[in-house]
Amino acid sequence: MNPVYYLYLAALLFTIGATGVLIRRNAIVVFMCVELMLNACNLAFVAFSRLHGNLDGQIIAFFTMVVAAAEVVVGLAIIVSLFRSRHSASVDDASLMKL
Amino acid sequence: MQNLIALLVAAPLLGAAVLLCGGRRLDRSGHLIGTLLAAVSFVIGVVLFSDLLGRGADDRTLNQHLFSWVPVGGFRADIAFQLDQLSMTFVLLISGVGTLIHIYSIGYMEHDERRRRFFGYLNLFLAAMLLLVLADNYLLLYVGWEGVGLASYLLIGFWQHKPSAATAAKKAFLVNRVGDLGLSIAIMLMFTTFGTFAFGPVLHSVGDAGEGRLTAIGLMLLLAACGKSAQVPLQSWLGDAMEGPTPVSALIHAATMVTAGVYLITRSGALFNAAPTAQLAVTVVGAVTLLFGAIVGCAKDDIKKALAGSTMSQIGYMVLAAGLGPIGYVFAIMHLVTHGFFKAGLFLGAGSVMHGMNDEVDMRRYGGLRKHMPVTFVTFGLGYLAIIGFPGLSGFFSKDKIIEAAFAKGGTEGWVLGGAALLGAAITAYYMTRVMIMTFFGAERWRNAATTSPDEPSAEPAAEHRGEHAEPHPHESPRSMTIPMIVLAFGSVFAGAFFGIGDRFLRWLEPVTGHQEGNSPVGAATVTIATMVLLVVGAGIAYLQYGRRPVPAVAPRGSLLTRAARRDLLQDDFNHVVLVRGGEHLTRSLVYVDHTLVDGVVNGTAASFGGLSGRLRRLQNGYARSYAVSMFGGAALIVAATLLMRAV
Amino acid sequence: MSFPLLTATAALPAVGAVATAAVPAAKRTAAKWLALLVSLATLVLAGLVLARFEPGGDRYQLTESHSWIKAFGVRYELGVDGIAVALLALTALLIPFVILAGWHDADPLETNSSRWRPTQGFFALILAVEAMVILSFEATDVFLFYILFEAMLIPMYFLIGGFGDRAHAGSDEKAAAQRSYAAVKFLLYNLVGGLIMLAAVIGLYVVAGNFSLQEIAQARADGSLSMATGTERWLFLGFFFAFAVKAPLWPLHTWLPNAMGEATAPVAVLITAVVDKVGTFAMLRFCLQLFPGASRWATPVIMVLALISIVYGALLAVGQRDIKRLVAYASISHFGFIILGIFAMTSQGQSGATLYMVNHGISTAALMLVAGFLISRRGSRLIADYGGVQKVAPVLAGTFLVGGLATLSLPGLAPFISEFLVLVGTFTRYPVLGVIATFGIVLAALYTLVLYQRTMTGPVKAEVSAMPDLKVRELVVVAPLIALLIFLGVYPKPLTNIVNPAVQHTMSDVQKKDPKPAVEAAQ
Amino acid sequence: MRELAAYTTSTGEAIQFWVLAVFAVLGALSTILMRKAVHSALCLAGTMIILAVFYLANGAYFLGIVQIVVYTGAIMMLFLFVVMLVGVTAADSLKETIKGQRWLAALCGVGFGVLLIAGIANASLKDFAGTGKANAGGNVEGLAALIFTKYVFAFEITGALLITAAVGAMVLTHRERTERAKTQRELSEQRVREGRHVPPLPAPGVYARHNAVDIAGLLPDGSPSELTVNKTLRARGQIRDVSQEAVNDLKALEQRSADRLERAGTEEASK
Repeated sequence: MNPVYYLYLAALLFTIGATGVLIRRNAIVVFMCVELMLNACNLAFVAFSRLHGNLDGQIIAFFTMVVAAAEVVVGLAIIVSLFRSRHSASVDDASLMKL
Repeated sequence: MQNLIALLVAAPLLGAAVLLCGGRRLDRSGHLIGTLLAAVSFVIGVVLFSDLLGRGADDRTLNQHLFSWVPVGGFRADIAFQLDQLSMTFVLLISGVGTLIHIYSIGYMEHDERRRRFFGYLNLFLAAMLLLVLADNYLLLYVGWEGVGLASYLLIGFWQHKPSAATAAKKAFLVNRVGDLGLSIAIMLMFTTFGTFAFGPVLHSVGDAGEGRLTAIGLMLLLAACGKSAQVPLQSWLGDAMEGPTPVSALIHAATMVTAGVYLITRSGALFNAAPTAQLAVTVVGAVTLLFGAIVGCAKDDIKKALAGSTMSQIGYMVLAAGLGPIGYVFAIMHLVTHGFFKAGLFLGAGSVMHGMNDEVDMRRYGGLRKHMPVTFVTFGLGYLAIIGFPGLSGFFSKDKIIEAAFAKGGTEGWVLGGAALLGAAITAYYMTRVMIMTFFGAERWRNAATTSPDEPSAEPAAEHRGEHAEPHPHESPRSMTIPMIVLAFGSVFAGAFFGIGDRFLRWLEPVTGHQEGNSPVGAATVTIATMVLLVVGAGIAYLQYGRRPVPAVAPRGSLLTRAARRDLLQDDFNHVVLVRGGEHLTRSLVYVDHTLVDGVVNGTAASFGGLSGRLRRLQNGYARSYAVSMFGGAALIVAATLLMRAV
Repeated sequence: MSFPLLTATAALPAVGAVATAAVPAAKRTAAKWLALLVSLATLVLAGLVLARFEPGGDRYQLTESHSWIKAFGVRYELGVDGIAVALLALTALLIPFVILAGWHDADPLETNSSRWRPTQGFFALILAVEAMVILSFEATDVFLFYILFEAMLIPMYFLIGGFGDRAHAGSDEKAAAQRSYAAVKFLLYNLVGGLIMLAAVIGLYVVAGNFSLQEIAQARADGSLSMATGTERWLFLGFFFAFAVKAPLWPLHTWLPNAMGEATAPVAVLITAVVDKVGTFAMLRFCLQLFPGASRWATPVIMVLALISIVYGALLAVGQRDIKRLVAYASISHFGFIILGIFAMTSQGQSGATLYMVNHGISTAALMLVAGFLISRRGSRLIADYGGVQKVAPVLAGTFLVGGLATLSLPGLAPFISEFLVLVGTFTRYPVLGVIATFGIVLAALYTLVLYQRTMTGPVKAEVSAMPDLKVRELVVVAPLIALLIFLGVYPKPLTNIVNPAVQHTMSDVQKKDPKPAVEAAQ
Repeated sequence: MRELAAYTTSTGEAIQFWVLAVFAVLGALSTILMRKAVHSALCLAGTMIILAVFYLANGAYFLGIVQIVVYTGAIMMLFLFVVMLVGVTAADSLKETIKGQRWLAALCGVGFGVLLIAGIANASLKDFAGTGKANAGGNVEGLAALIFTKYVFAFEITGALLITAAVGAMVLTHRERTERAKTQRELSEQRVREGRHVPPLPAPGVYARHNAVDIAGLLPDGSPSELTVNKTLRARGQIRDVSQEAVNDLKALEQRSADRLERAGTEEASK
């Protein structure tokens, strides 16, 4: 079998994640979906690194994880403070560009 | 010597500047300054005149080039003066009569707190008028032309608190503007035809231009002349212009400004000679006006308006003569000068009468004044004799010549024009006699000044002043007023003879205007006799009407013609209905259109855009997720695009 | 590299504007004086420019050129030809009078407002406008010009919307509403024009590859840059539209009466005498130079529109009840004359148009400022509310009359020359149009004299019976303007000397020659 | 293992892929479809672990481990933590509030996916150079070499990013106490002043059969009273009310006892 299938899988996961971002209202779930998309990308990178036979792809994936970690930290912090201020984690409630 | 020319204009201009900008501190001395500077320019005029006399008949043209005024491409207008016999004649007339009238005004305007301003305006007028006759190109002439228009506007409206005066002033300026339209178009035509509009080049290269263009230019010049000289159909302003102080009427609306049209036509003689059609138009206008004015003059009870009518008709004579071409120019100018004398004299007389009668202008409230103001009576009488052309007085010489020339035109035109001129002479005799009798003879109708004034549009100024004093006390005017009248009387008596006998004037002007003897179908003697007869008839009728029977204090209803004539032969009504009303409606509707249509279209588009944006705004619902959708869609599109690119 | 005089001339008022705005709220008078001094200093610099400029010399002089945005070949390029110099001088000349005339217009109504500082803002904005206008006259880089052309809308917007007449017909809220309407209208009209122009500017860049007016014009002249006829016409229309809105040309004129009516008199002068001139100036400099072919192509239509503006504006002026709107419509008529002269494509027409810009600036300033003084006294813009002022305040009436006479272009006053040149220039090529345009002078006389008669003459109205005559400050504003009007009317040579060569250049750009007189043509 | 990730792919890997891929996709789908955040989180964690396995299979051993440790271990736990904070079982309705959002989303998703897959499909990726050579010196060493040479700056910057993120999180969540905490006395006074329920709240679960805290106590008329349940539970909508049959057999009980008493009474009477 050809590692290109990993790419198909990545594409699939990415799309699912994106769709999730669009349809879910709960900010936390939205975040998870973002994570899912990131992971899909990582998978693609890894697969590519295998295809090209060098490690740069993995490096990028690694950095992606780090950045994802940072992003999650900040994002969740935001969600928490949001929840504190309005007792809901729905992204639709934040439709007024202000808290 | 020619460097003096500029001073002619400069002196009164300086006066105007000083008096108008000087402020109240000059109220004391203002009138003296004004008069002095007017006199100065007269003296300079005399000096130059003597210089010209000293020269040969052919090099009597002085030029002074001050500086290039508007040089743009082929368009060259200079501030340059040209003094030849024609201009000289006018200079002397203008500055001479002007000075006299300055002197007269000292007395006449004594009690007006704005006298300084009045003299400033008078000086301004002198400067403009001198510029008009001294300019050596049409554009500079145009400056003078409008300048006198402005001066007359200011002077007619001098008593601005009177709405009638303000309106009259505006009317005068506007009608003049219509004339100026003609002048400026004429200048443009000259520029396109000759590439210049300086007198010399234009008049010399007339031969090269097509007659069509020349006719057009001529007609435009005629239009200008009509405006300034109150010829039909632009005469309507002159009557109202009598709202101004009487000296103004004497100086501007009798002696000088209104003759500018004649000057223009004579000055462009060469051009008219080459355009017979235009000439014919000129003669027709002249003939019509001289009758028109005369008829109006017969009907007016306001002494000044009666005189205004006569002015109109006298200028009609001049224009007629000028239209006759080389056979007429000289006599046109000659009549112009003599008319300048006696008409100014008559107006000053009228002013003096009004002065004595608390500014009463209605002749029906005069009568028997000869005992109370003898000097006025005598001078006015001499002027009267002069204007009706009493043998030996100046009017006789000049007018007679014109009538002859009119016949000399030859053909039916000649007969028609000549006949008109003769008829005009008769009517002149009639209305002048009427004025004379109503004013100085008969019962003293002012004794019981209680009855109301005839309801006649031209009587408001009188109405304003009536009732101030129950009964006027006629008295002779101060010396400052009588002296000018006496001088002018002299002029009106002897000028004609001095010019006419031995053709002095003819020889003087001929180099400029050119002259040719017309071959009159009827001998000069015949014409003279005919004139005399008609004169006697006209005067006689007037005597029978007003001398024998007492003059009713209230104007009788009169015949249809009379009533029409009282209303300036319905000219004003016509203007009002057609121009004023029409114009008002036009502007009103335009204002409406501008608000609704022009503005509406734009606002409409704006509104539709607003609606559109209102729809689009719905997309911006603030939900992060719907933004995300569009982002995602965009991303998809981009991917699609890249794939397509790579596929292609 | 000599001293960058042009930059200095534009930079000085800009700096002055910032400084004025920075003056603390309490020191209102200081701000006024600062603004006045700055404007006078600018006038001095403008005088230097005038002195350094040799009429016979190169087409563009005192040029400066620095690279600005390399990526698009946008350069900071300055240079003045005769036309620009004349208008630059006019602007620098008028601003001090505007400032002096508006001396009290922006005093806060309630004195204890410590944080609200309208006065500083007012004068700072005026100076800002001056800076941008001057620079736009100097800019020879299309992009730079475009930016200024748009940027000057901002301060103008605030000047119109923010500072209305103290004295107002109707209640204050109503006045404020009308004012903001006028301001928005002004902004929208000009923005739309500007956007269309932007498209054209970009198009020009696509075609020509750079923004330098001189290079492009050069290339157009020697044929190294040839545009497709269609392209050229579209670009021309894009530019012309913007300028026609600013100028304003019928039927794009409707913003002007509102703006001039609602703004204070000095601001109105700023609009019509200074800012609008940029439009007509730009027609001469950009439309004709960059798109000669298209200009010739569009001439008939534009001439007709200009003619309509003349007659239409005059007629509407006759119909106005509001003094300022009357002057505004008169200005529309005058702008018609200017555009007529520009597109007559004769040296008389274009010189006349240029002189007209200058003279109209001065005469309208005189008339409008005096009208402003009048309005500030009585507190109403309606003609019907006046009458007999002449008896109460003769000097005011006199100056008003002179201003009016200048507006109806009385011979002997400056506007006459320019108007007559325009008429002659038009007549030599289009006799019929010339004649029709000439009727404008009668209408001009009509609306001016009607205005004068209704306001100044007749019996004295009760409300105006106590009206004071012109104060010293106001005299200082009006007298020089009138003197200038008379001087330029008698001796316009200094101006024509500067303008003529530039006009000759433009004429050669559009490859037009003055038509020969009939006599010579016959031979 | 190293060979496994080398130049070829073994059937074993193929099987592994096909089996796990299915689960991965299912996990992803259930992530976005579960009503409760907790379930989503768990499903996501599952997917991630599967991905970790795939990493390993692709010879990215380091990443595989990191994936498990960092993602599944740290990040997902963080998620769960927050979920708890916000409310474990608080299920958000999947009902769409924005008009057309779901359709658009589906459309975009499908379209995008199709596009991606199509793109990958028409890319020529037949032959591939495995990670064998790259991993020759050991995967971790290889990565380390790259990170500390080629990508060193990126690495440093990432460190800075992490620090910033940490600080940012603190700033966002930490609340400075502006006024001192109210004492019990003040609180009670405040309650009295506001006229809110002055005595302590009633206790829940008042019946012998269930004395759980999440059971609302009954008012005399038998209707449950929200007040009796703890606030947090209320917020999470976790109140188990006294089910009707409970009330019914309560009645039945009383009935029976009443009968018995009665019967006793009659027996007494028969004697």
